[in-house]
Amino acid sequence: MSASPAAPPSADPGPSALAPPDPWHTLGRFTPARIGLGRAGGSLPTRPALAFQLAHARARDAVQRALDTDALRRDLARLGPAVLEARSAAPDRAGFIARPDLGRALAPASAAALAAVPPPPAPFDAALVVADGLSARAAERHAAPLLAALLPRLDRAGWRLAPLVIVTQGRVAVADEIGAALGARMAVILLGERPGLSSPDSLGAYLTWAPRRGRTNAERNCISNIREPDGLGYAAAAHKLFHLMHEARRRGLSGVDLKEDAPALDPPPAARLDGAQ
Amino acid sequence: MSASPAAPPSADPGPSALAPPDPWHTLGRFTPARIGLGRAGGSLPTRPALAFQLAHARARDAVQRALDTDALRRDLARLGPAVLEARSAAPDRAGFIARPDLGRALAPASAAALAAVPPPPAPFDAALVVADGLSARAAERHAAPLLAALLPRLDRAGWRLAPLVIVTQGRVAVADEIGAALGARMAVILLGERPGLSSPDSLGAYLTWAPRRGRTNAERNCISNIREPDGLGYAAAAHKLFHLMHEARRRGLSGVDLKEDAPALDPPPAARLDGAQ
Amino acid sequence: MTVRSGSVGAMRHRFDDLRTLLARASPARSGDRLAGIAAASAEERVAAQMALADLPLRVFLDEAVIPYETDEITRIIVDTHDAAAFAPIAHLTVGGFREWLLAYETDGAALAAVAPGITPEMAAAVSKIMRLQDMVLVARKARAVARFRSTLGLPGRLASRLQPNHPTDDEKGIAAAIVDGLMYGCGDAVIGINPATDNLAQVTRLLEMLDGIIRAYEIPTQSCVLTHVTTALEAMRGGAPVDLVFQSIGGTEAVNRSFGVTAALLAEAHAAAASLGRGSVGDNVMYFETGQGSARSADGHHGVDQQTLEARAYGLARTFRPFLVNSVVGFIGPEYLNGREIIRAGIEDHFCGKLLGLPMGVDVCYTNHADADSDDVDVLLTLLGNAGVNFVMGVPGADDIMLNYQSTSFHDVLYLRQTQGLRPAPEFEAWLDRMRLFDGPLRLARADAGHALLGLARR
Amino acid sequence: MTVRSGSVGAMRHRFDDLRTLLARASPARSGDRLAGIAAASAEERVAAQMALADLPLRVFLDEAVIPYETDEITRIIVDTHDAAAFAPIAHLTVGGFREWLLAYETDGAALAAVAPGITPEMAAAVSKIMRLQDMVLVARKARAVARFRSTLGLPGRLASRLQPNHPTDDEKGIAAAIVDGLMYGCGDAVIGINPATDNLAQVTRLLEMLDGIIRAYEIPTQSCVLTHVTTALEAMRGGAPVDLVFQSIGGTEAVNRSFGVTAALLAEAHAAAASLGRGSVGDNVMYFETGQGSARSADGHHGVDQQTLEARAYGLARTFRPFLVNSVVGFIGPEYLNGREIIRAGIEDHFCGKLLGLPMGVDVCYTNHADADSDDVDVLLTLLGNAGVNFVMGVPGADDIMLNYQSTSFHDVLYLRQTQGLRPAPEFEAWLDRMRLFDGPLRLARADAGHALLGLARR
Ligand code: B12
Ligand code: B12
Repeated sequence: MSASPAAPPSADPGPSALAPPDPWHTLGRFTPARIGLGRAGGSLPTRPALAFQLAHARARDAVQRALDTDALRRDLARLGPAVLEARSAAPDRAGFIARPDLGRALAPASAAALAAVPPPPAPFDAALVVADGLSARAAERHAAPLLAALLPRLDRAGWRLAPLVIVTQGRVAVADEIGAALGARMAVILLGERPGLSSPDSLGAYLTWAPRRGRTNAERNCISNIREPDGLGYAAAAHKLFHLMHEARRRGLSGVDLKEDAPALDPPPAARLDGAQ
Repeated sequence: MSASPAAPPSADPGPSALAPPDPWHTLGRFTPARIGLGRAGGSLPTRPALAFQLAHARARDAVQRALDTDALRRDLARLGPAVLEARSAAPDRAGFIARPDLGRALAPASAAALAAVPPPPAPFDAALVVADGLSARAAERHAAPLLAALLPRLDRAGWRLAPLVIVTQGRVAVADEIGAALGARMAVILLGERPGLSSPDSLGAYLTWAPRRGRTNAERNCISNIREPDGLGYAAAAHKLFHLMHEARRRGLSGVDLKEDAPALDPPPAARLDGAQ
Repeated sequence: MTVRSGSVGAMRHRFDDLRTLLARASPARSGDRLAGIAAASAEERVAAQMALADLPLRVFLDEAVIPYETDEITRIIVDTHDAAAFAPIAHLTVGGFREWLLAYETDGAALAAVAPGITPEMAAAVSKIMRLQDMVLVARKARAVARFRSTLGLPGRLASRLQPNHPTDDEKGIAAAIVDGLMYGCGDAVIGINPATDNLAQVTRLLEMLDGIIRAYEIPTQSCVLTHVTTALEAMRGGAPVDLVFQSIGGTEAVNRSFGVTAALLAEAHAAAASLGRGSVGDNVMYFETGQGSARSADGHHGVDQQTLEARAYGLARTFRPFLVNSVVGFIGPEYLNGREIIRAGIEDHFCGKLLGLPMGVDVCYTNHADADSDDVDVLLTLLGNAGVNFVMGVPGADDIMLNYQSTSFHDVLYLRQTQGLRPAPEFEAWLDRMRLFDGPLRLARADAGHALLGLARR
Repeated sequence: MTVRSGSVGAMRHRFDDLRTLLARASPARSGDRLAGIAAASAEERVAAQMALADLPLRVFLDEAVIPYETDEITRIIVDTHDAAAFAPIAHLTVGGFREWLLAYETDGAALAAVAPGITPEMAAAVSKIMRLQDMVLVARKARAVARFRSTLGLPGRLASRLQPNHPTDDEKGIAAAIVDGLMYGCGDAVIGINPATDNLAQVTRLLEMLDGIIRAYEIPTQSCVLTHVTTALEAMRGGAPVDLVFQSIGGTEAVNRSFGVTAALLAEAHAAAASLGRGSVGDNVMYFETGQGSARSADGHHGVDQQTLEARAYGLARTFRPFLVNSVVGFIGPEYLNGREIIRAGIEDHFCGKLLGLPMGVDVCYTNHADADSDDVDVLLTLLGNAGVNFVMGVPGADDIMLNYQSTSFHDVLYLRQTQGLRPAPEFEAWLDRMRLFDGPLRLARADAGHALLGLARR
């Protein structure tokens, strides 16, 4: 930030003498959280205060961003499966945000297209769905790498998968309608969680056994905060998700009665952030 | 307000025992102001609190209401003068409220129409304008009766008036452009003041000597709160306005250097509200 | 159900039943518009408010917004209603009730005495005809004290939840955030982690970590891992050190079912946690979170407006004598509450909860899809301080890096302390003094690099 | 003028001069959009705020937003700047200045000492990078005491203007409203009538009436008839009992010209009123009203944002040691400030005024063409109470029947007293006690029908 042509532009003028850094600010290496920000009196110093405002301006933009379906389709197709595209009933971004009911339902044209997919001889084990949710960027960045780690495992375990469906303006529950339309025994959706200031592109995975419209969240499971390198890594997420899918199929249920109790991967994903270890 | 079919509907359940009336609430006969409302602790009792909310809902509607130009035109034409219609540059009500600059300028078509009015042999003494301003109802209710009291006096005093102009979506300063377009020595506009909770239809009169775009308020005079019976009566308002117009013409100026020092009418308008006298 | 109507001027408005009357009288709210139950115009809203003001409170005892037969929360509300406590206000209309609440004579003791006689719907109804200032004024008089290892809700005090979340539950990352919060004097309400997963082993590890920190530094506070109640139950069965049991709840049986909970499950968890006897100054062991809109989102609203449903969630909560009830008011998103609606809803929630006798906190927050910003946080936070809120959140830099929303920061808590003279919970205040973290009751001391607490992150 | 730029990430933003930088850094405001000078995006706004934060305060002494040669307010600001008072903050940037203001060590005395060294543009600049909570916190520390017959601005005190307007200046109607206000304990800042006309005879009659009431009941307060300053001058020449001289002012020579005033005219009026020596405890005799947007409305803004211009109006005001400065923040309309912008602007105005050393009040209000309601009034009023505002308005039932807008009512003032423990001006408090109008310092007593004051309306 340049104050005048005399001073060289610098985005970071450093903490001021009036608000010296907190003695523990070095702990910041253990977490992306905004810790050790210092203080002026009891208040936030100017620099982190404005950094926060900037992050907010950007996060609000992130919500509005449209999914680049072409790129995503290419990335996903590269992994092997057939890829279909669908739209929720929400007409546009504003409608998506204001009307969650619409984001959970398929647009009539998309519903018809999915219904027209020829039914398999026996039901699919699972229908996988990728949606923008509240962060298109999350789907663009993390869905393909996650599936790249997951699909081979499912394949090795003999899972029969419905064509992959990309949904725009989609909420979590839209996967249930898709799973039902495709005649799948389980629906799994990967979609953008609402963007945070420091995590604008976090992906969530939700799983429903015996999907159909009207399923409640109590009947789903969730794995959240998937984003490498700052959140859950792809390998760990695929490991947990595979485990959940496997257990759901084995026990014929999902939801509160199914706990995500996958044994930790080695090295545990928790160590990922710990620069000191 | 009916609480249940058992109780007869009544708009006024009366003050409650928890919030007895203030001992001076009878002073309310001297003023339309909300005095003697009582209190619960130090707070407004429920009845006047909700009456206030209702008035607010209605005042907000009043702002939005469109001027009934046909009816107004008829009412004004009945008084004798030729009546023209014009529009400000504001495209609609929302545009009028958000863009005062547009409300002060004539729409190009209206400007052209006024410019086409054949110029008089000598300049008009005054151009009279009626506009909706922020309360169309004020213009509808009070402009014609006020002019009915004013025009005969002007006539008797030999004033030569430009055709009367009705402007929709007009602000005060639009009169200056009109006065200039019509070649009048003075512009007088009667327009709806912003609506208050208890005075949704109050009319203001503003006068500019030597009108032209760019005149400031310091160069104008104002008579406000014209509304019979609760505000300034028509006779008194016409009296003050005539006096101001007369003085402006005599001294060749308007604004802060011209004070509204009309001697009071008999009975003084101030007595109007005082039911006790 | 009884039909009610109200005329204002020439207009006559008809309200088919109590549920509809409440919905139409409710201040504007995007979630109620979404549900198609909001008033169509400002005038209709006021007409409904006028009709509501004239409604006797007794009517609420006779007419349920959701039938007794179909909803367990209705049953709890009806079955636990205390007629004796209700007696002093039994003769009032909703409008008269508002005036009674505002009267100088109605003090904290009077409010506490009638609380068991007030149903959630009565609280919701009266809030609908109150301005923000009315609710602030009354809530300030209503005190709800709760105790576990610290005492919350005393006049002139403000507590905070230290919320050290991490996207992968990394223990060092969480510890770093805990240091930050404690050094800023936060955490007297609870040190509460939202775990990223519901993995039992992981949840247990976090519980042990928090217990270790609280013991090592003798912090007069309590811990919580905000996992699903079923996971907490399993953890307790496994011997994990559970101080408070957390659960999100809503105002209908249906929404709770969508959350995977029932009153019986909550009762089981309550009994299990109480039996651990881990509190030192009290035995309030439940931590509930609520928020307008959840029932609509779960399609479990029965045509009842979201603010009334929120109050019904408190009706459920109070049967468990909770330590913390927290309305996460701007958390879900603009589809239910947007912009200034968040502010009004936060004040309503706090007011209704306090009226029902609950130890209310508010997560003053907003998401990035909402039309809100940190100035709105300042508004609601400041108002809640005046209203005597029990506790607010303390999130590092106000940015929750796992739940993806903005809440109040440790600095925000310090702002409120300083501006309104609000001191921490007494036990925690004494601890802050011992640790030389505060310089007087309202200001931080300058801590040096050798402070004992900094060792916490090195454990 | 110097070009400034700021880069955020990949984006680079360019700000042609100080005026533009201030405008782009200003929080969103409809009047600035109307003027075409607002930031085009939230990101550009933050980039400007970051560039502004790095700007040395000294720059404001070298670069005027409106040239010295063309604007008398610029000349007043420059010519009255106190370099010695400025010294303690001379080394700071705008961002550092913010931190200095927030520091625990910076107390009321420190703020008062630097006030004459702060220019209006510096105050505006620092407000643009502050959140509401920052401004509340700092304003609360900054005290500005002013005196005439009562003392305003002491800590823990709140005064109110009694505003008994009437659409035809009817004296009985005005008297009735004065009774109402006094019985509710309002009027310690001033009993101030906006006259419906500027008729000199009428203005004089009103002045005599107010003087009569104040004398008859020995009320420790002052009167004002808020007519144009030229009319007040004439009235004084005619021997009318003028306590305070009122005038609306703005932040440029051009807008003041549109109001028919100049600094010289104000000086003349100030001298005339001071020479009457009517104050008992002090000699502050001016009452100014201001409000963001007036300069834009008068086409006299020179491309400067409305918040900076507002601060410049305070720069003019402070040369006259006023008794009251009142920002009528929501008064003009939504074309300049709408909805939540009113709230932020009210806090900014109060903060900037206090920073410059002025005895600030705020007319917490809205018009019916704005998107605002009484809840917004409660928000701003409550925040201002926390911020230590000197005075607010007291309008019967909050409804001004002559100016056509909604402000704060007598009840609103009582709410703030009760909630925040704010007492009236000390002289007025003693009078309220004598008149048995208050029951303790914060609550009204039940007055009976025979109360002496009720005779006032029968005079
Ligand atoms: C918003 C939210 C909520 C809201 C949802 C209401 C709504 N209408 O949006 C509320 C406050 C009600 C909520 C409640 C709970 N939530 Co939640 N919630 C979130 C949050 C912050 C954002 C979700 C999001 O962005 N979704 C994406 C959008 C585009 O999709 P959507 O269709 O609009 O949203 C749906 C899902 O979010 C779903 N949902 C929300 N939470 C949960 C939790 C589970 C287990 C499931 C299956 C679904 C689910 O409900 C929404 C409506 O259908 C995430 C954190 C994150 N980083 O994602 C946690 C999160 C998903 N929730 C979590 C939990 C634990 C819960 C609770 C079980 C807590 C409790 N003990 O009661 C409850 C009950 C959930 C349920 N069974 O219904 C955990 C899940 C952990 C896990 N791996 O199982 C998360 C990851 C946060 C955390 N780590 O604590 N939640
Ligand atoms: C809004 C308002 C203002 C605003 C105007 C800014 C704006 N952009 O809107 C502000 C706060 C700046 C203002 C200032 C003053 N006002 Co004024 N104002 C009003 C108010 C409340 C509403 C006006 C309205 O509804 N107009 C209608 C809309 C549709 O028209 P508009 O084009 O949008 O508005 C223009 C006029 O309102 C005009 N205007 C506003 N006030 C005045 C005063 C005078 C004398 C003139 C000629 C024009 C004028 O300015 C606006 C923009 O050009 C009226 C009260 C009322 N009941 O009407 C008092 C009122 C008109 N003002 C009044 C006064 C006295 C003043 C001041 C002279 C006070 C002072 N001592 O400085 C100043 C300076 C006026 C000037 N010369 O510019 C008096 C006029 C009394 C009289 N008969 O002369 C009134 C009636 C209120 C009162 N009784 O005290 N005012």
